[in-house]
Amino acid sequence: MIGADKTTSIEAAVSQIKDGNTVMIGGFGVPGTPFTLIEELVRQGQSGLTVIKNDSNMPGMGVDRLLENGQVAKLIVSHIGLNPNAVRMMNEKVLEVEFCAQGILAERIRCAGAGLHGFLTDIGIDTDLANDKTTTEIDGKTLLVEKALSADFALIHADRADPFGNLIYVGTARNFNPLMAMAADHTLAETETLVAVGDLRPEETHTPGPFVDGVVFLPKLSEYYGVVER
Amino acid sequence: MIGADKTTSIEAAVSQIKDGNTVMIGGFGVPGTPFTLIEELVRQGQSGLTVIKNDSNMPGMGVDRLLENGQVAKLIVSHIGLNPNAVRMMNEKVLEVEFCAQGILAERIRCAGAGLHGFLTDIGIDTDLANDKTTTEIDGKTLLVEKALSADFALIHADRADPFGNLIYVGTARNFNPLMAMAADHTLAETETLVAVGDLRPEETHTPGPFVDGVVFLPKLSEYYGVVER
Amino acid sequence: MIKRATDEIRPGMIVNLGIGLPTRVLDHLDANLAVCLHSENGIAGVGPSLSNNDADRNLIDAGGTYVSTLPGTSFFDSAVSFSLVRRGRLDLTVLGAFQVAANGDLANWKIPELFTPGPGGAIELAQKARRVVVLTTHQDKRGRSKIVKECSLPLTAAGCVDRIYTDMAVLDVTKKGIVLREIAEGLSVDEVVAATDATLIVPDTGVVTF
Amino acid sequence: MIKRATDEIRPGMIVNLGIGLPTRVLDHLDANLAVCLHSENGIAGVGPSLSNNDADRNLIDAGGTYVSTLPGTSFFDSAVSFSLVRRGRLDLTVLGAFQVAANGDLANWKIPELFTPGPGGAIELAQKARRVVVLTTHQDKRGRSKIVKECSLPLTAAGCVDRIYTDMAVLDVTKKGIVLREIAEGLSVDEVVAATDATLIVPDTGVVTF
Repeated sequence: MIGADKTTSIEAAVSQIKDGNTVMIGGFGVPGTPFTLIEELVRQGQSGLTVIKNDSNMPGMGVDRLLENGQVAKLIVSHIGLNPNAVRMMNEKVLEVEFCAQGILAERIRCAGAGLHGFLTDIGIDTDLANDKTTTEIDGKTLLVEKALSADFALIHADRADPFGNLIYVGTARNFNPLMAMAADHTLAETETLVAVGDLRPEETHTPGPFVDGVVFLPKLSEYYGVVER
Repeated sequence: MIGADKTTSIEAAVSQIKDGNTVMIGGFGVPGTPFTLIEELVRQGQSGLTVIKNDSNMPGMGVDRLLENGQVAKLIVSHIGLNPNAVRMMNEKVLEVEFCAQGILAERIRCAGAGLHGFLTDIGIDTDLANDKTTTEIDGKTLLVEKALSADFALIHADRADPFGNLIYVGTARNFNPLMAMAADHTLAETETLVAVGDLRPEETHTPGPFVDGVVFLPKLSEYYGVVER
Repeated sequence: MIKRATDEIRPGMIVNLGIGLPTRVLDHLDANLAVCLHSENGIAGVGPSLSNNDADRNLIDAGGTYVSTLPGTSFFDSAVSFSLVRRGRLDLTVLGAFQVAANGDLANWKIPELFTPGPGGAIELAQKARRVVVLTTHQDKRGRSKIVKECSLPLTAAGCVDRIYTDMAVLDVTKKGIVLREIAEGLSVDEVVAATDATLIVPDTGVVTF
Repeated sequence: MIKRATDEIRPGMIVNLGIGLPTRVLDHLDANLAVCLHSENGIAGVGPSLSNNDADRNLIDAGGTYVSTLPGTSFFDSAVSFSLVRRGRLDLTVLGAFQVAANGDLANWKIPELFTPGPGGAIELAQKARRVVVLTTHQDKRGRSKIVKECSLPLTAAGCVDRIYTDMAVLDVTKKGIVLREIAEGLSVDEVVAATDATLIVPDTGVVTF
């Protein structure tokens, strides 16, 4: 036998998150965003959160629900252009926003997931994003020091999962999910399909079970997951 | 249509490698080692190579064939314990050996594949391996600077491939292969099975085609690939 | 100008088309051209866009358009996606712009106090694609030239742009400055020069009309 | 001593067993124990070892033994494999040793001028597993104690070892030094102390026999 059954109720899973925690949330636009875990976090109302996500979703869904509910103190993100609420809150200084180049955000998260402390890159070196960063040199080339970005919790959306926490993603719903699943102290995954241990082939698993702490089965998908009309 | 047909003869593929080149070779023990590409490199006889590989295989096979043929000037490796020839050549100083902690070797290769310059870690900080390395600090913690490890060529073994260079690995034959496939200037993959473009599912591809430059189909596997009797 | 920019895309290339105007290059591309479109949210081999009725809810490009797969498409995570960009595997990117300067500097992610969408993937695309092409209107909505002597807006990347396609002209960024290569039908060289803040080099060999 | 070390492995753990003696802990483990064995060449969920006749040529553990899968096994690349180790997801590692020092220093990768197999995965396992246990003969082939005051050989990791299982004793590495917990049947405390280079702390509560 391979290990623990990590299936859990959504209430119990999300109630582990405390005020002031840092929470990474998977997804790029709609695909891969764990809307149901986010809604439970809205319902429970933890506040003062630092949220790490690629984007701030669109108004009325996902991260925006946390923003409008006043639960987010700081957002670490690569793009908020599709969410005027986030842009406004940033301009009004009720929300602190830290921008990262998208691939650097991905790497900072991965770096934490890899148990490393930081990495050296020339990306962004001529931009405002370099302003408050330490530099160092390798072979005479000046490089920025980018720090690993960990979190207390990662909220992940999987297409399929088994009770041990092996996860599979589909299409472009993969994006930041496998990176965040490795990077946080506690990883909570919602899944559209829950299969028995042994039903996923060892080669096809995207996130190995040892990285996952809780698996929440979604018996029904809310409208958030559907095709966006715009 | 998605792109070029990268299938090529093994002679043409390997003849691109020049004396003095740095060559990364996939594999951990037998699984994933591209024995056929290595044999062609032995046949063509390029010399003064720097070889980057997890291990030096066992006597009479894989990297050892390059060693005994006098083609390797330097080996960057994590473990040579199963190859007394390599240990002897190192002790006799006819072979320069640079040891890396295994996961740090993997990360240095991945770092190059990610187009980054280096990373910061506390791994190995109290060991001889730290002796010639630069250190830096993050938040008061002393860390080693590990440099990205690239190569002129990567030699990869895949289970399945399509002509665009999408690669799939099986079992523990994955190991360093997907990392090296991304890290080198030119990536040459041998494959046990060549399928038509479109026969691999987008979700199951381990190495995306854009990283691969040449695909060599193996019509027959030599005995090197078999179960090792010992 | 969108049609004009399709010439950039040649068989065998790996190409990333930025959000907005650049994505529309697709509509003018020969469907049989052997090109691999990369989208930074994790696809190599982006297929034709789909209507909402035909859409797969889990398959979008980085701009949020529902897309399809092709034979040979692969999906990967965001770290692999930008590894492909930074490792130099991208032959070409086509990006939008707020401003492009005479030295090839690009600004397209931040208008302080007004609109800061964030950099998204643009910094890495601009810094690391082997060829960087900008596709943009020649002037902004208030009639100000986007081709400027120096960027007043925060940079996305310095000295990165190779060529600019606008509704008025095709321009090459060279070491000596911006060279006017082509002008849109119905415009004169003087009109384009007058509409441009940056000093344009007009070659003795003349300027083609597109 | 191998059997004795199986007590370390509890339900729900993620465990890495080093090459050699440590791997043999498997032979004494209850097959129904819910434990996930990690091997650094890219498996979580290593199943029972297989004879050459039953072997899959593409499925070995890091020591080269042919192994099998279990329901729930996953394969991954070497970067993910060590991410799991360095990120602290490994509850326990059992390692071999050339020397263990009174302060928990471990040496197991290099005997200068004589035998340098290389570190393999040992440095990361020793530095980052939540609990590090050493399984080794008490003395080397020439009868010298492997439990030493200070390591004379190059270190694998400093102060990393929590517990040592040998053919003579079970020892805990504490801030005050090495505490003798258990001795093998047929041996006296004095015999174990005499066979050990490091100073052993013998608790007043006594020493159990195993």
